[in-house]
Amino acid sequence: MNQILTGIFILAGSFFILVAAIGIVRFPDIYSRLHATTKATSFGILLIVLGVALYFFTLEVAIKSVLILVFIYLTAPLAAHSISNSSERKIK
Amino acid sequence: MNAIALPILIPLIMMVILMIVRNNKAAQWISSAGTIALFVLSVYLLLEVNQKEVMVLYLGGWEAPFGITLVIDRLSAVMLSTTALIGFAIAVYATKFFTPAHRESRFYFFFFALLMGVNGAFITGDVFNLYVWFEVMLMSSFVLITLGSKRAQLEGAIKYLALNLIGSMFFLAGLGLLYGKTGTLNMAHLAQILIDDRNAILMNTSAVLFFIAFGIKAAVFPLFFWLPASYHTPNITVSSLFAGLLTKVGVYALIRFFTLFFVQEPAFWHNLLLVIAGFTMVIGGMSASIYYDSRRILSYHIISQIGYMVMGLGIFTPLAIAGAIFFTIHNMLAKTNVFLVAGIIRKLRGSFDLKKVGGLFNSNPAVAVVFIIPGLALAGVPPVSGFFAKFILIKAGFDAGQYLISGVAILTGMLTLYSMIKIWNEAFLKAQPKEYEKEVKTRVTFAEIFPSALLAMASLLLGIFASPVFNYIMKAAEQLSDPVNYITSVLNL
Amino acid sequence: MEIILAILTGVLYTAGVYMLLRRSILKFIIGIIFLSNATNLLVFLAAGIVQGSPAFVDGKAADSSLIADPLPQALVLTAIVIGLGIIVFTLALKYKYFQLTGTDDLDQVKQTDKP
Amino acid sequence: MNTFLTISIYAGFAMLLAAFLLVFIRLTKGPDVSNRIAAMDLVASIVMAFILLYSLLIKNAMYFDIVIVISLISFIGTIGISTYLKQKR
Amino acid sequence: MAAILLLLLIIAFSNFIIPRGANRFRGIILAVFQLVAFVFFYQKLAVTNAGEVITESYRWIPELGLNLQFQLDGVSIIFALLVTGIGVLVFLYAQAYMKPYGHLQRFFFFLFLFSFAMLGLVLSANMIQLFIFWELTSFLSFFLITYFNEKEEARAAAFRSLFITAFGGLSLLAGILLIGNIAGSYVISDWVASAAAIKAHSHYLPGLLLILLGVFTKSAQFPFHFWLPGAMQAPTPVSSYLHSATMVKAGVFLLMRLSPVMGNTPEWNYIISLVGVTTMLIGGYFALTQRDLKGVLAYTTISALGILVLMLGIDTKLSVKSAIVFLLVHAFYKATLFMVAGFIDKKTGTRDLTKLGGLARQMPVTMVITMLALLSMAGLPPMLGFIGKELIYEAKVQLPGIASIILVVGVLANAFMVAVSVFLGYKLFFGKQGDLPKKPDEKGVLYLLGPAVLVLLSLIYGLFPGIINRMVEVALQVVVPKALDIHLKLWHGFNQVLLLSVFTVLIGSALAFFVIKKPKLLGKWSNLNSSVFSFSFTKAFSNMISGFVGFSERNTARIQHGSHRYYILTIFVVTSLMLWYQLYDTRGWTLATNITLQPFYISILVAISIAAAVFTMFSKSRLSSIIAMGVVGYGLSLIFLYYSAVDLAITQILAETLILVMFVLILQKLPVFAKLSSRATKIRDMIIALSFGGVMTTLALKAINVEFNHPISDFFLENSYTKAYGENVVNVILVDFRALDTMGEVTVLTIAALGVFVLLKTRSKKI
Amino acid sequence: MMKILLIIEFFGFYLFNLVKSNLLIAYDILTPVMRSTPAFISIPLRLKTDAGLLLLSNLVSMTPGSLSYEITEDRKQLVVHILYMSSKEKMIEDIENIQNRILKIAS
Amino acid sequence: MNSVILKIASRYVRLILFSAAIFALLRGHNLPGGGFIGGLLAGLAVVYKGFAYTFREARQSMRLKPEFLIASGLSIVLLSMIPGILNGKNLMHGIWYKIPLGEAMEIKIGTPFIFDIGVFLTVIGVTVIFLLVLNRE
Repeated sequence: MNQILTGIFILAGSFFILVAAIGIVRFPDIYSRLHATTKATSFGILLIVLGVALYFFTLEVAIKSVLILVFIYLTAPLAAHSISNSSERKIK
Repeated sequence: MNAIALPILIPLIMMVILMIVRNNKAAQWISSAGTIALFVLSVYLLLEVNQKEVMVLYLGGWEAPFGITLVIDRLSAVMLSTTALIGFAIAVYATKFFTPAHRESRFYFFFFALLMGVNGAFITGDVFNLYVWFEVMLMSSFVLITLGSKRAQLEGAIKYLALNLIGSMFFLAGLGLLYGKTGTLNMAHLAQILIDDRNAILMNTSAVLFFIAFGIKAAVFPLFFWLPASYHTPNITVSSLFAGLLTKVGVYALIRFFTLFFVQEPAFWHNLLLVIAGFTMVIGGMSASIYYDSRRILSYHIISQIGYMVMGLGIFTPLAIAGAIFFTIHNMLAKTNVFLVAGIIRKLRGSFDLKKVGGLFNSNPAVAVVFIIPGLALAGVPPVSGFFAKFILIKAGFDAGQYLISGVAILTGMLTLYSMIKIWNEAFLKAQPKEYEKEVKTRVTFAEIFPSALLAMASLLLGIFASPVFNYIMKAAEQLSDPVNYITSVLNL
Repeated sequence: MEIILAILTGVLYTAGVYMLLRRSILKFIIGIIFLSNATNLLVFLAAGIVQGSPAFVDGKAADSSLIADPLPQALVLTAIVIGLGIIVFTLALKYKYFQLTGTDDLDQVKQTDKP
Repeated sequence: MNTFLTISIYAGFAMLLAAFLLVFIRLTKGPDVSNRIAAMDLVASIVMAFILLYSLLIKNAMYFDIVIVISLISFIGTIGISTYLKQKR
Repeated sequence: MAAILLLLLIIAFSNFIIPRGANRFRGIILAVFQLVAFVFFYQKLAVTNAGEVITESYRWIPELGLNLQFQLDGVSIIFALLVTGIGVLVFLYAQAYMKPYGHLQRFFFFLFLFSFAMLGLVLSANMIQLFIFWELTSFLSFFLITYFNEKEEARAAAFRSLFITAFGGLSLLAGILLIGNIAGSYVISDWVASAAAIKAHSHYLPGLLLILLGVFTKSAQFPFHFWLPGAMQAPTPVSSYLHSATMVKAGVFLLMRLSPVMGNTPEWNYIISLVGVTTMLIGGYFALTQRDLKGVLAYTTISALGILVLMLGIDTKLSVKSAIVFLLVHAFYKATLFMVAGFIDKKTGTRDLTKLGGLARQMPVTMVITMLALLSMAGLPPMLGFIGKELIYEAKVQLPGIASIILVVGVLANAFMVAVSVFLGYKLFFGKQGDLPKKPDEKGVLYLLGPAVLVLLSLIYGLFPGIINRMVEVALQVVVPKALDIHLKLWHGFNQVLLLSVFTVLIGSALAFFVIKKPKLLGKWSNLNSSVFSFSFTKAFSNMISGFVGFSERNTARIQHGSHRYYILTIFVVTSLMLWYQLYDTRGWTLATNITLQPFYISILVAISIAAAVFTMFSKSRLSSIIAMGVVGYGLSLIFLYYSAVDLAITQILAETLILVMFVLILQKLPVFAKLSSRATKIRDMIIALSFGGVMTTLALKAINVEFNHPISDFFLENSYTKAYGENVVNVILVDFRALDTMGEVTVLTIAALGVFVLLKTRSKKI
Repeated sequence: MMKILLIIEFFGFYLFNLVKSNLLIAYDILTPVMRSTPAFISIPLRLKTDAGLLLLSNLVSMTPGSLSYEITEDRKQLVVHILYMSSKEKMIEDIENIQNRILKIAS
Repeated sequence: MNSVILKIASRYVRLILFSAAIFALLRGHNLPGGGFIGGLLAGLAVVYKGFAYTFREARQSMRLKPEFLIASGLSIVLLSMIPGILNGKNLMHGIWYKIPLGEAMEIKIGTPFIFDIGVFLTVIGVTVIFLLVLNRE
């Protein structure tokens, strides 16, 4: 059961990352692209981490998973912010 | 036995101290004391190894092929002592010629770093550890060459750095292949494995990579470009230090590797070495003849004389190897010394350009004496050290039937002589040119001339008491050409 | 599988050498980095590679033939760190050079070889 | 490890690779540096996902550490380059 | 013997201890020590005359066959006596002569050391030791010639002499080594013992040629003679010593020494005779055309050396004997003449023969001495010179084969000598006096003491040749074992030889008459000569040197061209070539594994890394290429990760990021890429890069192909936990098994950090 | 006690927004038509603490259609980039909502 | 960069980076990590501060001078060799002290670990110097 859940999580996570990748290609300008990358990738990673943690299901892995998620959710918006802030501001 | 590691640890301790000490004077005294300690230590090791043949230290207590092993055999010991002596001379010399030596440029820090690298390279018995020491040496020499940040220095440093870095890469690649083939890094263990292994398809490629790497460090013929491009740019203290130590480490590594374990295809390697030696000698000597800048002349001479050392290795009889070692020691002392004297000339006459200086023989005979001894030694004039070095090599060449290379070696002596006479004539005999008379100073302090005098004395003693030295070196060479003793001592068989 | 890694090594070497031969200082440094990466990879490859079993032991007797060889890893690690130091120094050097001379063209670096 | 999981791992790999290729298009196309950095950021995420999947594949939880490190590091790289870009303007 | 040498050495160095204030006695003190040495050897004369050989031996470097071995036999004692005897006189003379000049300590030191070196040379029984002294004389002569160091000509002349003689010295060394290898020893007596073997060996001719090169350069034989006239730039005492007893005689000495070893073969005879004859003729001819008094003497020395070499080359007992006698003759008169020349120079202020003249009144004693010496030089009775010349003629006459040619040339050369003597004698003392810078007088006993003694000796020996008979006999026995008995006599009676002598004198006088009567013609002749012959040697030499320097310059410009990229290129080309050669050499291996793309994700990863690397190569934007470089780095770290190197992967990522950040930091301060290289260059670079990449790929494949064995890593894996208490083996290796590496690595980082700090922190002026 | 509840509620809210925003993005990306009408808006800030500001800006980035662009120097305004301009008022409302929640927790 | 958002995040990011670094150092002997990795991570914390504020501020706010860090790191490396020598073993011989914690647990502290700490400190100092100096102007 666990494994199936893991599989689903993984598939979903990968899917969101793929979506982000498609987004970065398809969106017309840098800000929109950042919308795609920030949200979708973080979420994708979140899902995958959950899946993997579910698979191993030990305390250590759980702690590490939480750490990873905290890091990512702390840093991803910051990165997006700094990229957007650095690029040429085209629309007001 | 832990004393074996001290040639590495003392410089490290000095480095730590010098990072904290900011006072220039204090740094000078501390550094001189440190080099003296190194010298005493290395002499102790030299005497010790004379008794024990091979001294081994298993670092961390991990037995031979497993941990890092520090090995001192006769060759290492003699190289260590020479290095320490030169180190002492330079440390004293820098107090007068490298100003401000410590506070701004931290010369002494990098100086000890260089010594650490050089010493480490001499005493390590592990291939990768050798790489690390090479890098320590390289890194500190990069910094030393740029101290002062003049444009020429930076240009020289760029070339120096580029070519040497490439050399390091080759070293690492060769090391990787070596490890992949044998699964070990300990030199003795490698030798033990490779002696039985006659048709290794990887060995020679690995040897090629090592050869190129060491060739670049040692500045042999098609790989020497970095040396003339950079050696004349930094402060003369640094130039002297480099002249004495750097290329010789390359030669040392060549000797070590090609006697200990790259012995599979002697015909190919020895002929290659001989050809390269010939070209190195002649081209170095030739190029030196066209310059009027003393440092450039001497830089090209370094190349030329590397040729002799490689020649000794290429002939590959015990006598020839002994000759190469003798030559290396002699050259370390004499070469450093002439560079030091070039610095003194600069101080007294304001230029390295021989056309702008003169009259030193009459005004400063002491300087003349400390130049003439190493100068004659380099030219191979008896009874100073250089003669014996060349004599041994040429004799070995004749004994081995290598007439061509011996002839080249003899004729190259003329080129060296030409340059030495040029320096002597221009800087010492000729009257100071009128238009540069303003620069003239005549006072030389004791501290300025002391290092040169020390090294000159060493050259002279090396010549006069050539017998014990030669005996020692001959034993070293025998140890090298028959490494069984080395292998058994290191591996504790 | 290893063949493609060997090709990667070759490509990295090619790229490194090609970049080294360019005139721009920056490209030169990139070349050095490629070269050092390539060398690290070569060392890593030459020592034999095992997938999926890192060199960790937990007291129990381990079947060493299945575990990756830790030594080349340590070697390459050391080499990477050393390379880092050297590359940063190179960067600083080239930067200083540029500051002094206002050029980053390596063909201008000829002064010291003029007689 | 049952079949579904295996299949989903490989499917995950495939999707990630597809993502990687797409990002690579953006990386090469640009048009300006900001876009490339964004792409790089995404690459880092893909790599993290990759490693996670791989750790699942070989059943070794150790690889989590690397993910932590990458998450920290890629972020700093991104910030570094964008800082540079901002200064340049 | 060694003791006396050591004494001389110590005395030489103690020159620097003797204070400057003692300059008034310096020469005299030194002369006393020379006298001590002379007396020492004189006492030994009795021993050697008995045919005994005194040897002494001290170990120096026995392993190389290099010991201090001394041998005093018939030949060496003659030389030793000459060196020390003339040394005494030269030092006395120098005391007077050098008074007005400075740096006397230095001068006397060199001069004394010079005599020490020459003495050591003639006493050497070991050839290597002989070589050492040989080189020592070359170098000391350099220092002596450059005594007037601010004179350009002196330096040039000294350079010539040193260069030529050192070249000869090196070739001598090669010869000695070659022959020594045949004989298995460097001791001269061993050589004599194995003379037959040496002569039969295939290395005989090269060895002989090499040694002869040394001899000819040292003894100023044609075509190396031109350094000798230059050497007269030295102060006169030096010239006097150098021409008469030391330096140039070293070559003659060596010929005598080697005659029993290598002599008596056609090669020996023909080569040496030919060179000797040529030199003799050329020396005589040029002597007549000089205007400088010392120049005249220098060329007569060349001529005399030619005679000596010729005699030794002929290598019959008679000729050798004549050589020995002539050696003495020449030493006596040449030292005398040089000292006198110096005296005249001092007193009149010039050495120009066109100005000198009519000194008979002002310098009567000088005249007598000079006349006697000139008689000896011309080979006229009652001087020793006559005996010498008679012997030479006799030797030539008795020679079969090419005797006639040699005889004719010999007579001509001697006629030149006669002419020179007559000319000098007449011109100096009776000719017309020109404007002399100084008014001559004859004060200074020390000046004339030496010449007087020598001339007297020459006269006494000429009159009573029996005194030296035994000495010569013994020497002859050394050079040519089983000597012929020819007693020295002043009067041989009327014979063919005497006729020749008379003939010579006649021609010579005629020549001299011609020269004296037509001084203008002499001038023209001299000019002609200087344009055709005289300077051409010196000039050729300097042309050769400058030609060589030019050649080197062009070559250096080609090799050390300064272009940074081409240096790198060269290195890679060389490496590629060697590696390809090695691969070719070991072709024959086959790749065991096939190409597989499993698992696909890693393959694609690698492919992407490759793509990124290629992209970096051609990218025109700086930042993109750096980012692509980062991609490669990360790709690499994933590969490490995949192949179970976790720590490595983390480090790689960290390092890569750090580098990336640094790049970016620096980037804003560096200019954009310019499109600098031409297309052709790019293609060439690409080819080189590809060839290198290709060879490295093959290497990597080969490396993969080798089966692995990891004796060491197994140990690490086994002991990491049990003995080093660590589960992470890589870390345990780093901090425990191979902690020294880590220490070194940390040191590198430290140095780099401080280096960057110092480099960027210190401000430097913009150049 | 209240606080914990609030935090849990906040967490749920956050998760909900997360999922929602991702689905929205995915939908937009995967459907062939791009409907984005990007714009910048600025929102007055009432939060003062670093932690609060950080939380807010991160959350804004994670909520659908908005991305925090910058906080002005005086920390009075948060500039947000919006993907779908049509719903500007709703957007401001959403963000104010978040801000209120954070303020509640902080108080 | 001078972005308020980055500044407000600075403290937390650095805290995380530092703790990750210490974590990596402490576990290094048994799990991935070690002095280098830890040191580089900690160095990156300073980098972050430099980016968020300016590098000058970052340097001024450092309590320990980077050079002092390096010097102390090297000293610790050297000091870690002393216990081995005092025990009469070869240089760099690992000496371990076991500190029991309760029944089954124990903490082992050995000279290699101290060595690693030295490496850690040095690497931090080096990274910081690199960044600060390259950014000075």
